[in-house]
Amino acid sequence: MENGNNMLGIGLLSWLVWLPVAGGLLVIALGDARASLARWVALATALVTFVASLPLYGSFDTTTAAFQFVERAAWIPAFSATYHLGVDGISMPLVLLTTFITIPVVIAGWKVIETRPTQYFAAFLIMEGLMVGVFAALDSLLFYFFWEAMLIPMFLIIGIWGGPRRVYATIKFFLYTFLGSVFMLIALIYMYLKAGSYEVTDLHRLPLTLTEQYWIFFAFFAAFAVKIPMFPVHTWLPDAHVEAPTGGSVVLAAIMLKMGGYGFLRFALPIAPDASRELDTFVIALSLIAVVYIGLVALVQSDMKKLIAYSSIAHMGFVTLGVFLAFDIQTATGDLRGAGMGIDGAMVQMISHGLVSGAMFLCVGVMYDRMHSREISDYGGVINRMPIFGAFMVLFAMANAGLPGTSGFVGEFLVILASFKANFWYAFLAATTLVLGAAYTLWLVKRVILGPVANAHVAELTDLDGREFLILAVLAVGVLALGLWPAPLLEVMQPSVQHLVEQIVSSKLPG
Amino acid sequence: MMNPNTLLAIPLLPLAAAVLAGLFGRWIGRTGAHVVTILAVGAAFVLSASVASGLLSGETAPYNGAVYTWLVSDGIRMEVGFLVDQLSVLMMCVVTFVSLCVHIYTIGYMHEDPGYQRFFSYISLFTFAMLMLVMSNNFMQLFFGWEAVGVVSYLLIGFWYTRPSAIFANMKAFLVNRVGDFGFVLGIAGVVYFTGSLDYRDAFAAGPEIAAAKIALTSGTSVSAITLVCICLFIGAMGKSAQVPLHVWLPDSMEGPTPISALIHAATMVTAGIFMVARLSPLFELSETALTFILVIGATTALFMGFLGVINNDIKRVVAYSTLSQLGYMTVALGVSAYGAAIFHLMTHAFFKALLFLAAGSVIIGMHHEQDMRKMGGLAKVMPITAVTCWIGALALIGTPLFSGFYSKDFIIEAVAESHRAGAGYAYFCVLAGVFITALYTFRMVFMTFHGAPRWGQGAVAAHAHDDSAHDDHSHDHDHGHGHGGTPHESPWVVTLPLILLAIPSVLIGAYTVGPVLFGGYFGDAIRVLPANDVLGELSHHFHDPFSFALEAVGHPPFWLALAGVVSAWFVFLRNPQIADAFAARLASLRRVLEQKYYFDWFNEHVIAAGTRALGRGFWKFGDQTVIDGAIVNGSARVVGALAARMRLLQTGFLYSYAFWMVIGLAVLLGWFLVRG
Amino acid sequence: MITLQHMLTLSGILFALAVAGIFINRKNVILLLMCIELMLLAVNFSFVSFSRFLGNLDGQVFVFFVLTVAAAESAIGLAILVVLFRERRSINVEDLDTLKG
Amino acid sequence: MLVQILFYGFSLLLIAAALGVIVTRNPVHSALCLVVAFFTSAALWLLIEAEFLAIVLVLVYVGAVMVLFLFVVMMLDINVEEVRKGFTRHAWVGWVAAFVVIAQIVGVYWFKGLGIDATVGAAPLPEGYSNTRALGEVLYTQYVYPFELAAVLLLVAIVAAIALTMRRRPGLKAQDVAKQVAVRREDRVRLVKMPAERRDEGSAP
Repeated sequence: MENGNNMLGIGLLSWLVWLPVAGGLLVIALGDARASLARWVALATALVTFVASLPLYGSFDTTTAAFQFVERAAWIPAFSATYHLGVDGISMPLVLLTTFITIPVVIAGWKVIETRPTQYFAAFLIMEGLMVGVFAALDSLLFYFFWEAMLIPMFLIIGIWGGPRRVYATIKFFLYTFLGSVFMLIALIYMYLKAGSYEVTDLHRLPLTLTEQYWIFFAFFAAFAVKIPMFPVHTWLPDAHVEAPTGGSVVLAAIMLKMGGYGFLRFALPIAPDASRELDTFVIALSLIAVVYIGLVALVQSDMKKLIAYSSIAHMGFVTLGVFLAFDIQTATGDLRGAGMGIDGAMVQMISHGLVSGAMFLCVGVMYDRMHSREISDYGGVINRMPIFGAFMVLFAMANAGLPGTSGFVGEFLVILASFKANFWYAFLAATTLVLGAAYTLWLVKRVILGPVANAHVAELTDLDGREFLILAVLAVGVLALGLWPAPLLEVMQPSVQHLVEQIVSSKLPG
Repeated sequence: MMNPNTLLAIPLLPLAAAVLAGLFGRWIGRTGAHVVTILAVGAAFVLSASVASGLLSGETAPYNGAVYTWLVSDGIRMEVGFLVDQLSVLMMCVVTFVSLCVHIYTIGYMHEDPGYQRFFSYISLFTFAMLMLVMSNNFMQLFFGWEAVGVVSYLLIGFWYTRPSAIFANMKAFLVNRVGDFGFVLGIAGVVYFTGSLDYRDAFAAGPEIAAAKIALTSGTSVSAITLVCICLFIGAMGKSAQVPLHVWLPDSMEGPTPISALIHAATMVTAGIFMVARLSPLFELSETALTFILVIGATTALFMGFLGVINNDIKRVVAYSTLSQLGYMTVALGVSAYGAAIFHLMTHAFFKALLFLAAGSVIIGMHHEQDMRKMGGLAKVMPITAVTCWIGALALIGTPLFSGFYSKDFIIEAVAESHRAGAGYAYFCVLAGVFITALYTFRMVFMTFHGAPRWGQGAVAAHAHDDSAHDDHSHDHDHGHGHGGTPHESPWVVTLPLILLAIPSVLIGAYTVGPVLFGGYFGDAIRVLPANDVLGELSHHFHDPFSFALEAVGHPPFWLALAGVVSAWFVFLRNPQIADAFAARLASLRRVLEQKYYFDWFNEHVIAAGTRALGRGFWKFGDQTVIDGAIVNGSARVVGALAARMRLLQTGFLYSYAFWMVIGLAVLLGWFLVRG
Repeated sequence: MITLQHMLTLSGILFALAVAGIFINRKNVILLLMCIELMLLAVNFSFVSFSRFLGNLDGQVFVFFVLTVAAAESAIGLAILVVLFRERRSINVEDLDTLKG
Repeated sequence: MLVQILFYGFSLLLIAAALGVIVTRNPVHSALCLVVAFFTSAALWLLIEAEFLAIVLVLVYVGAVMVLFLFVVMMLDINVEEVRKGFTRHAWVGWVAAFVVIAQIVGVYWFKGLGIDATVGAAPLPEGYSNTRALGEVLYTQYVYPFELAAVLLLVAIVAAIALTMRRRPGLKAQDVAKQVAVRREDRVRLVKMPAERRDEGSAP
């Protein structure tokens, strides 16, 4: 359906994609000589983009599962690839999350980045546009274009502004994700040759044999599992996080990981439903391994960023678990009640994890900026010197541990409820996160935040300045709002999720 | 019909006060903080009381309605809503009343602490969370309140966050509670599985359905659904109400300030588990197995935690172990389907245990933050109000006839005797023996603290040489207002007023309410008991009025056991202290077991915690670093590198060799073209 | 009568000589460049011949472009050579093995 | 007949010149041989009536490229002896390669045929035919974009060649106007904040 959100003949989604890109180019053009102006331009761009994205929610039609805000134009006629954008209830929240998270990211880099500041801000703005493109693309080639293009700014962010082992981390990150996504390209080309179109909706309808579906599923799985990341292809994430600058970690955790989950929902499941049904136990097993195994690994980390990175993997295990529950629920109970709940939970978990992990990385960034260390053992009793910061940190830690009233609870709760329907042991293993998540997060809080002042460096810490307070406060409001009243989010997803459930349980095989 | 706005105001007032005191504490100041929170909690108490009187007088019907829709997922509507019936209104009154007393008491107890506003904010927040818990009409909100009280408890145990023992204790408390919540969530998920709703009403209605269903554990075996669900739910209660083996956090939680021990770790939060089981009685009634499980766990807790109170020298910890033991009594009552008795004991216990804690706190203030009973003695002369109120609390605790604790505890024992459930015999033994132990440790504490020769003075206070780290000193306790190193003194009125306020119900409430609450059908539909399990119904035939019941009690074993406990406490600890030492020497091995608290902490720390960490480290070092990163990721990179090292020998760097290879290629192509045709 | 065969044979011989030249003069970069010119000439020969004998003018257009490219190539090649000589004082190919793997 | 004599004569000369390019020891001689090769090629192209390209070949190659070659050869002080070393050692590889290539090319021409009858002569051109005009018509219509691109390519080549070879000599004293204009105050003036020094109280009168 066509909404009337056109300005200057350009649709809203196009604005959201290209406005940050243009802003980024403008920032680069300003140059490091005018860095302070460039910062304001970057912030203004991020703010304007966010405000511009609000109508996506405001005038979203919650009664339909169809794509909205659709734009379509010829792109590469030779391959019948189109420039086709649009959002539904699944992608719209993710677009909003993207535009929202960019604001704190820009503010977080305000003073800290001293080398090539304009390029830093430009990289984030351009990445923002490309990420919106990933979520909004309805043409799979266009999706692939955004998907890969987005790697470049991230590659640069880690590679230029990263820590001491940044080269190893960037290459690992790049090779991992690239290896995954080339398989996806092959799958897309194969389906293009069969369907004659790159349109996502055409691919959804494309009939495929089980063997074809297996191959296509594995191709998508390679791309998305690496991105989420799932066990055992997760090891790039801790390295990338540890070396990335704060803003990079935030975007990586808050948005980039979500692309994997989004990919499963948009591509792997609807395109290869029968293969997904056959392989769901495999994916669920990996998800549960992520929850338990990675939870245990997170417990023993001595590097704060690594710990949070591992906790991200464990949390994303809930996403894949929730997404793939539908088939087992259908087998176990004979109907589909609960399947939507799993996907709802996965979606909420993605949004919530975006806010919470972003905030956690910002918190670590706040400390790193002062102490230049990420080692837990270098800290202790931070709250004595930074009480306001300590309060925020405890709040976000609680959200990370899935405390009710914070956003972290909603997704986990829904997924556990849904997984009980599939199998008691799924729920049992998933629920271990209650203990493990609390254990590693609170132990971190205990060692870093609480206790007596540990050393002279901690004694010299100063509390948050206005800039830091602002970004953490904004995120805290988001975390609490989503935790206390998630209904508005669930409401916009509902039709799309129901539609998706129907889609994935209807077989593509003949007969 | 109750006014929903009134109900909404009851939890929201403390929340608003907490936000005000917490976020704006710097602007409203110390006085502002306590005025705001006390007014809010007081208003909540008054409103609760008015709701209660309306309900009890029959003017209004129980309320059950939603406040707002939290979310709708897959057709399941999750709401925040209130169910205010006889059960919850009772809890609301107890919570707000004890909270009010603790608020007032805190003014005196914390007046020199730099975190004054923060403390008031926390306890108001706790009141909010606890009210949300008891007023909930659905599992989601119950879990919300459940976790919220947990987190406030976490914050409060770690209130003095610079003390390593405090921040260890609060993490331990939270994690042990999380183990319980693990089961609780599974239980909730099970309820949702069968009923498709989180509402109590729907869950209770679907009870028989669940009872008929089975849950497959492996492909071959399955268990009764109701048993699994109920045991899972009860595991949550075990965490929160500190039942063996998830009790380990409660003694350590005494690291928190004393008002907190009274409010959270004696009167309200720890009873949430009891409340929950009573609330969900329509489900628990359906599973005999689950109730037996509850019964055995409760009985074990009741007796064996009492033993620990006998050997501890920290005044607060003695009271804490007594709390554990009393929670065991309540659980036993739940286990024999005497839910009413459990709630009744919960209520009386809330008053007299809060009283005991606050009295202990008063002693601690008077002793300048000294908690070791071996350094007290003879305090009754200098702290008369505290001593008297403490005696009242102690008498109530051991079940002296006519005191509130007598009625509640005696009926639990009677109910166990009536019950025919498996394990009831064991439970009967435990609760009876528990009566003696309770009297023993309670009066050991009373005698060691208030009577005998003073062991303070002589620089003992100033020296502060403790072997026990669990004393209640502030970071700067040496420069507080009243004379340091001087003699103990009676506490100010803000401390003693709550003591007196709590002493009154500790004496009276049992006699006044036992008839209506236990036998008058007070709970109505709030608690459901199957006719076959109705032990309280049986007891009601023997009950005529509280006073004759008290007289009859003289002929029953519990009375004599309690008396024996008091007498032996007097004889062993006051009259001839050397007897205690002789016992200690004779039974050294037993004593070691008790001092090590049955090695639960040792096991948790050295086996569970260390094992978990070792497992995590193993996974990380071996799984992630060696196998995945080492062998697969970097291994494939090494293979490529090694291949490339071979291949690169072809690249001589000389122009002509490249040209040569090109020509060779050309020749081969042309040759192929020629030959292939 | 000159036939296409004649011209193509001549072109082939020319190309082969240029190939041989590359092997023979393996040390002198200038001579290598000259041999490349010779190869291009051979290719141009083929183009022109085909174009003429098959009556299609496109071949000659291509020769035109090849000439253009060859001119550009030799200009840049010689410029590189000059820079190289300035750096190394030598144009011996065996001194130039930075591409060695 | 005359055409055939001329063809064979020029062909032999061409092959001889090509041989000269690859075997003479002096690069200058090689370059001169190459010039001869171009001239004879131009003559051969004239023989098959490709006049325009024949003239272009002479103009561009002999006039420009070869002059450039000679220029470079003479400008660089190359040790000829050093360069010629190893001439004979690998010569046989060259000759074998050359032979193989010849055999293959000829084989392709003669045995594969490619569907072309290569034994016939060229069709006579119509009256008034102008090779230059015909080429121009194709070049400026059908091939106009490639033609423009070729022009750009040449321009780039010129720029590149100049950029590569131009040397900035050190010690050259000249004003850089752009730099002077772009200068900012911060580059020239530094404000230093210093604490006010207090006169020593004790020594004050």
